[in-house]
Amino acid sequence: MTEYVLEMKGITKEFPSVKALDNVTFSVRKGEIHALCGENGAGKSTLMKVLSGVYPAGTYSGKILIKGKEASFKNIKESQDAGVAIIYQELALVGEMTIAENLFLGHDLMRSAVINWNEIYKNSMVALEKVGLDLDPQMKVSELTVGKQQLLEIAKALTKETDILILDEPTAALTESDVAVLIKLLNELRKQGVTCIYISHKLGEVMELADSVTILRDGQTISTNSIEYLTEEMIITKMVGRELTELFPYEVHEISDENVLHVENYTSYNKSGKKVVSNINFNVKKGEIVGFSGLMGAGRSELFISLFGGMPGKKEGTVKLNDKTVTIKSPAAAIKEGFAYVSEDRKRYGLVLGMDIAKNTTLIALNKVMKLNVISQALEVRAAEEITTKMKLKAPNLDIEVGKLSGGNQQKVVLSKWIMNNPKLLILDEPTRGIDVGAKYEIYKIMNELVQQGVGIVLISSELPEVLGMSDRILVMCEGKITGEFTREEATQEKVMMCATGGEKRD
Amino acid sequence: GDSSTGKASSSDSAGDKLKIGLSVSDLTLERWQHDRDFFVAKAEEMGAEVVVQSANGDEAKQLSQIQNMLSQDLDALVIIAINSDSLSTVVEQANAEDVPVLAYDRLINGADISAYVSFDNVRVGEMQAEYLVNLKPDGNYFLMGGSPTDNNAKMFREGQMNIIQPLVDKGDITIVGDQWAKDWDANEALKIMENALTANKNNIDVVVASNDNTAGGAIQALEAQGLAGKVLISGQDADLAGVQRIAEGLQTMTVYKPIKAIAEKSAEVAVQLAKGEEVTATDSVNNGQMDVPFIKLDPISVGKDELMTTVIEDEFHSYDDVYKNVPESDRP
Amino acid sequence: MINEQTIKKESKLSFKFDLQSYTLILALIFIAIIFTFFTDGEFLSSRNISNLFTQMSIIAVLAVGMTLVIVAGHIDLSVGSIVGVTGGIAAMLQVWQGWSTPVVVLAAIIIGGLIGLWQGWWVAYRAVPAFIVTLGGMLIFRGVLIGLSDGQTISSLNPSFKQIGNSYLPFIPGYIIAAIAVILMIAFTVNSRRKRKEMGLLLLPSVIDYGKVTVYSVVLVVITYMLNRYLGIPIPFLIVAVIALIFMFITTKTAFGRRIYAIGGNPEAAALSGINIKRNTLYVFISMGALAGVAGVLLTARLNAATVSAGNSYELDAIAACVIGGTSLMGGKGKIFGAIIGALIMASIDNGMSMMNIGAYWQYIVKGLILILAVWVDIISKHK
Amino acid sequence: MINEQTIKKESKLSFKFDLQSYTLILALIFIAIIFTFFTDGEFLSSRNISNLFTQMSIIAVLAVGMTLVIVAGHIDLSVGSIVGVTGGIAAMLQVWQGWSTPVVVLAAIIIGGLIGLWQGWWVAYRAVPAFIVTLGGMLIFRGVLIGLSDGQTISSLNPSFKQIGNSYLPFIPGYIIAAIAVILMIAFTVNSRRKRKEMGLLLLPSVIDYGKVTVYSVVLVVITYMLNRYLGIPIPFLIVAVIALIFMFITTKTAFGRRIYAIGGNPEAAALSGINIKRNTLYVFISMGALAGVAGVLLTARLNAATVSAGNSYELDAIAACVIGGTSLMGGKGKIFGAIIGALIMASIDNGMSMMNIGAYWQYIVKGLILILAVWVDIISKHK
Ligand SMILES: Nc1ncnc2c1ncn2[C@@H]1O[C@H](COP(=O)(O)OP(=O)(O)OP(=O)(O)O)[C@@H](O)[C@H]1O
Ligand SMILES: Nc1ncnc2c1ncn2[C@@H]1O[C@H](COP(=O)(O)OP(=O)(O)OP(=O)(O)O)[C@@H](O)[C@H]1O
Ligand SMILES: O[C@@H]1[C@@H](O)[C@H](O)OC[C@H]1O
Ligand SMILES: [Mg+2]
Ligand SMILES: [Mg+2]
Repeated sequence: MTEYVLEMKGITKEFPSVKALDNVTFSVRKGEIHALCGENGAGKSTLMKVLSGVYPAGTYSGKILIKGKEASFKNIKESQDAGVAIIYQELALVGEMTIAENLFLGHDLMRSAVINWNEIYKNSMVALEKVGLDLDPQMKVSELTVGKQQLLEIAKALTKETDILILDEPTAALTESDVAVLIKLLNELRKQGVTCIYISHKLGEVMELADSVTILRDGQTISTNSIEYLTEEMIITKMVGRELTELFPYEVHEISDENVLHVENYTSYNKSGKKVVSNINFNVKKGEIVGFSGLMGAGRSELFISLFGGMPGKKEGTVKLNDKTVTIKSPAAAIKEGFAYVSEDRKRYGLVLGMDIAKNTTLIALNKVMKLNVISQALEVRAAEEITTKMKLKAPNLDIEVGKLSGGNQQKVVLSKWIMNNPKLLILDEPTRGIDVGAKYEIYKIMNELVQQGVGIVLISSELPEVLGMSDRILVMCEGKITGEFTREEATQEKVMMCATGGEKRD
Repeated sequence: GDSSTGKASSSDSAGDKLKIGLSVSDLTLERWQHDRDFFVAKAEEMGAEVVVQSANGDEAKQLSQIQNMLSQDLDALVIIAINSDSLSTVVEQANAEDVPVLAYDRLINGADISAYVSFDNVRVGEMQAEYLVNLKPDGNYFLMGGSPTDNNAKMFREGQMNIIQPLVDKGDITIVGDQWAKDWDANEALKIMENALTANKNNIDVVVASNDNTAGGAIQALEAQGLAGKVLISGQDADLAGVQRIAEGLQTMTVYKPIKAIAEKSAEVAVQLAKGEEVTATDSVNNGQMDVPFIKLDPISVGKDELMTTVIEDEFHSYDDVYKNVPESDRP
Repeated sequence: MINEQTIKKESKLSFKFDLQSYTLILALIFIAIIFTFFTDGEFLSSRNISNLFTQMSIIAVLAVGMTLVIVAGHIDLSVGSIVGVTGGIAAMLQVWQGWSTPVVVLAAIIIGGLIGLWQGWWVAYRAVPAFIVTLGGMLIFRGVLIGLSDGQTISSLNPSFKQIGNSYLPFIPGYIIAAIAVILMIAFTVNSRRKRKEMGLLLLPSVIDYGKVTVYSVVLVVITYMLNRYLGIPIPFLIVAVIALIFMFITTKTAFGRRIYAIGGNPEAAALSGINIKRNTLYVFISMGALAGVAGVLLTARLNAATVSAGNSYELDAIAACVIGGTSLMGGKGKIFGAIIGALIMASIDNGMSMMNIGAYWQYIVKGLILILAVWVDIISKHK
Repeated sequence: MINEQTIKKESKLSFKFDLQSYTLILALIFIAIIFTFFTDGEFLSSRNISNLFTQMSIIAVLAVGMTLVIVAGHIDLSVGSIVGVTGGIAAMLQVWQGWSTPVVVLAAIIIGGLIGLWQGWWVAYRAVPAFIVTLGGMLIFRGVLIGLSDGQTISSLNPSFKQIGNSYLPFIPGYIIAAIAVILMIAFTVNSRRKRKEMGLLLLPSVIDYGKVTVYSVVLVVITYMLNRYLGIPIPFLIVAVIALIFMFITTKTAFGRRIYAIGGNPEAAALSGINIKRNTLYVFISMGALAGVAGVLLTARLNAATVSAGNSYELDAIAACVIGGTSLMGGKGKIFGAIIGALIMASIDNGMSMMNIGAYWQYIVKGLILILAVWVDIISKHK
């Protein structure tokens, strides 16, 4: 039994409104990759924060043993010194600082009185290469996409002397190719004897990587098993507490002939005049789900932010919404035309974190809860309640700040906000990022429902199974251009990947 | 030192005309604008050119401005000091460049200056107190000081206490309160007075206010209690608003420092100094460094009866302005 | 289910007490008790309460506008100068040009609004930080005031103007207003309960709902009674009350208000939600300017004169009132009611110390300490 | 919305020019040209440049400390009062107690540091917003000054003290210092190029590296020459230069410096990276206090007196200098060099207008406008 490098016993952690962990027991063997699974809000991140000293000893009850010795960290630095490195779910990067500075923030190299920058730059390049990033270490982090920031976080953890490496949803924002890099990296670390705790909602990865799996539900340990004894279905059942037979509840849609969106020869430039997407042609029909696939940086987000009026800069081409030619200059104009854009970065572009749930959900459709231009609290609460119930949002009540919700539930609030406005065209940019299987399933069902009501949906996703599983038609982008189009029936992983990488064959 | 030589010729070309620098402490009190206007008019009449700068009550800024003026090749420098003690360094610089310095209204200590033209601030305080004590030698006095960060405010208080303290010691006068109005601000004075009246259940006979601005605020509070005109209250500066209140009987007195006299006298002396002439003065005052020739002007107490013979006769304010709020029939 | 509960119908809105405001009120009561003790009860006399409410009025009006500015993520350092210049222009128009009081008051408010427009334009459409724009404005408008007035104090204003700052609502109308307010509160509660029931929303036990109304009514009536025991409700306080109500309504019940919170809370998300950040920011500054115009009128009326230094450094008091009232300088959070209580706390400190006749330098020190302590007490009580 | 950058291998280290500082310098040059034109060249005379550098010194010292405070995500409104109280205590100790100059100077700096410790403690360990703590401090320390000095102006100080604010470095040492600086710059560049080469890091073309050194050297020598043409390098300016260099080093080369940027840029991320936010915040306030002590000494020395109103409202000038210099009030962004240029711009505006003898109220207006315009120019040039 002493082969455990980490044992957490009887951990209980309470927040003012919830008991996040309830007598949790969690043991990890040396050198294994141990997956931690559970629904959104199950307490995974909280458990890891207890371990890493974010919640210092004394603010929780229970015992932590590292290599058999009791550890009670008073702060993060102490856990770092004890060899625990953690990549937090919410990216812990300082946007205004450079990549190199972020990589070594709080690191020994930055603890010496005078910093040796050359040393840091050199080590930065090594660390970046490990995670397959080819970037200038003096670049500001705010200039990076979420995916790259995620890789940067991983690189950051790798710069430290680590016995136990915790990754809290490291792949939520990664494309498949980056996930592959990461998996390779973790396998290597395993060989070097580094112990890994791996939190992910992507069960495929878990099956591929993990040696054992612990499942949390509602703040309690459900089980710890070696991977041989588990299947994906079993994990899901344990997580959700019931059986989930199909992952993608695709239904055959009644697609009308009418276009909701028709884009012709669309080219858009950014502020400094550089082309970001060029010569785009496609349409979305009423009642249709169109999937957009592509690698990180293929320009999918930029295309739709630009169509949505959210990007300054010149635009060329024709855009028709409901067969009417429109020039959309601002998100306000887009919203008026029945356009909805659910951003991939919910914290930055989706939510006002300090505002309560109800107010966030009504932010766009405010006129729906107003009487004579006056907001009616009763109407507002009812509308918020209606939509969040439909979304199966889990929250103690509707007037708590959105910032206090778990990631999956935050995503549901963003969705609620846009759906409340009854859009005709709904753009979902990575809508299931960081969301548990149960919640995903619910979001897919909502998509189906909306489509039945005649809404046109664009599903931008870096998860191929999701695109393949939910779309009626799939478009592939690469370097700002559309490089392929497939019907649901034609599409396969291979074909899509081929177009996404620019048409070259890949084996 | 070898001052900047590059532009010497340009200032020389204007050099037939005497150039006098006037550094004003601030322009947020009415009187300094009068001072400036009278001074400039007189000096220009005498053929000099005047450069005026105002320092907004910031001592370091005044110092900088004087430096800047000095680099414009002055023939004489006139300073209304914000603080008597904080200009010695720049005056030394002026001395080094042979620019004579005249202290206007407020003495400059700790450096060689050529002349001092002023009223005596302690005397101003004494006059305020004398006037009030003459009318009401006993009873409850409330002291309304000026800005706690203004050195002059302390000097006024010193003068006031010279007169009042003996009567306090005798037991005739009771000081029921002593408060200072931040920045000489009228609204501060108003609030202080309201609270003082409340705290003393209106049992206040006399308010010793140090200038007209603060008196104005205090009088608003008195008026609200129907006490304006009943409670004696002093002032200073003969601001238009102040003398109007005196005409209406709301304010008891103000100390009129004949601005025109001090300004014109100063202008004359400044021109003399600029020409390199000697200044003669009957008085002298020691500023810690030397005996400074002191051209002393007398402040004047102005009550209701003295309005015609002082501020109006001096054309400091016009008759019509002063009696604007007084019915024709009641005017003198 | 222990942690994230599937929501039960009953807990949809927690209806928790607005703790922030309550701890603040506790701080206020604490301050009041201390001063009452040291002034032998004078601090809580009818007359002093009347004074206090009048003395807080100018800063309170500014703090209302400042709350919006800060919630939107900005700051306004120019309000003191706007107070000075609008009050000054009002006085000039009346004393020098003979304009009538209503016109002059309107002019001051409009000029304030225009100043706000100018500053808002720089902030919203030229992206110059509000700190710089309004620091510039602080200088510019003070300069304009000195220039226009030539440094003179301008008095005396028409009686009708003076009354804005110095008169009282007679007893009868005072009680009538209080009565109407109580009736409205009750009607509103009844109506809202009825509506909620119809919609099938949660109803609080009527004890709580009506208990609240009762407490508010009692406070209102007691204050009215206290003020009436002296001379009645001071007009400046009435103006504050009306403005506060209007802006409470704006911030909680209108789309504009809601948008300000979104803009301050997360500008990027607000922009993508179709909110016109620039235009709303402009409106915020216009309303601040107009309110500073109101404050300018109040100050001139109270002093029956306009001086060049009028309003000096009021910006700090106004901002402090907001921050004491729980407004976060990071934007996105803040309440009008908090700002009013903040202004009341600031005014109480000044008033109490001057009632106690404390020496000038002790006043500085004590006020500084109380400021820090009041906010600290508020913070720890919130963390509990 | 989304930035992008195609990255080529060769630009591994971008060495991009520090655009911010350069556009600011352009704004400064623009202001200088205008004033030079309107003053028949007087503005750029040796003597005026010497004056200008002396006049900017106090605000520059404060702006250096304020940069750290603002970068860390806070604000310090008390610096004016700290300047007053430390300068005042220095004067009291010397004039009343007869202490020697070095001891007195040290005392002032230590007292400043202790004040910073007090304020930093409230901000860091008691989580009271810096705005409130330092607004309180502004009152408290002004009150302490009035109390200690009894409202009196304290003068005159020992010649050795006076010289701190009023003397010049003679010609020869001035040139020697300039020469040493140039040599150090060259040596540093050579050395750093060598090291980078060894480590296999990218090297910029030597033209750029040495070109930069050449430009800096020329500027340095020209300024030294100009100042020497008058009386030499003013000691206050020398103090500013030394302090600026120290703090540039601290902010760019030390762990403490970088942590401040992390704390201000993203406090959560900083905390999750194991940075002790509280302790570092405390240090920031201590350094601000100590620098305010230095500024207090400079002011007292320059005036040869300590007055009760000394330092009044310097906080606004210091903050403005930082903001002009590109420091973001949201925290996380800002440079010492920018703050110095900001202070120089502020001083230039004052100096230029006073050289032009512009009327007092125009000075307010023009200064306000230039402030807004300077920052605006900077903003649009950065967006290009
Ligand atoms: N700081 C906090 N204050 C209050 N409640 C919190 C806080 N942090 C987490 N919680 C609550 O604790 C519970 C567990 O959250 P946690 O973040 O650990 O979930 P998770 O399993 O990581 O979920 P996800 O998969 O969405 O990341 C949730 O109910 C959450 O709302
Ligand atoms: N590796 C890269 N090289 C160059 N530019 C990149 C790279 N990655 C991203 N970008 C830039 O960032 C922009 C952002 O990409 P965008 O978010 O639109 O792509 P996406 O297909 O939605 O990918 P993601 O999965 O990251 O959201 C791209 O248009 C591109 O200009
Ligand atoms: O005349 C007075 C002046 O001497 C003083 O310094 O400030 C107030 C004025 O009233
Ligand atoms: Mg989590
Ligand atoms: Mg994307």
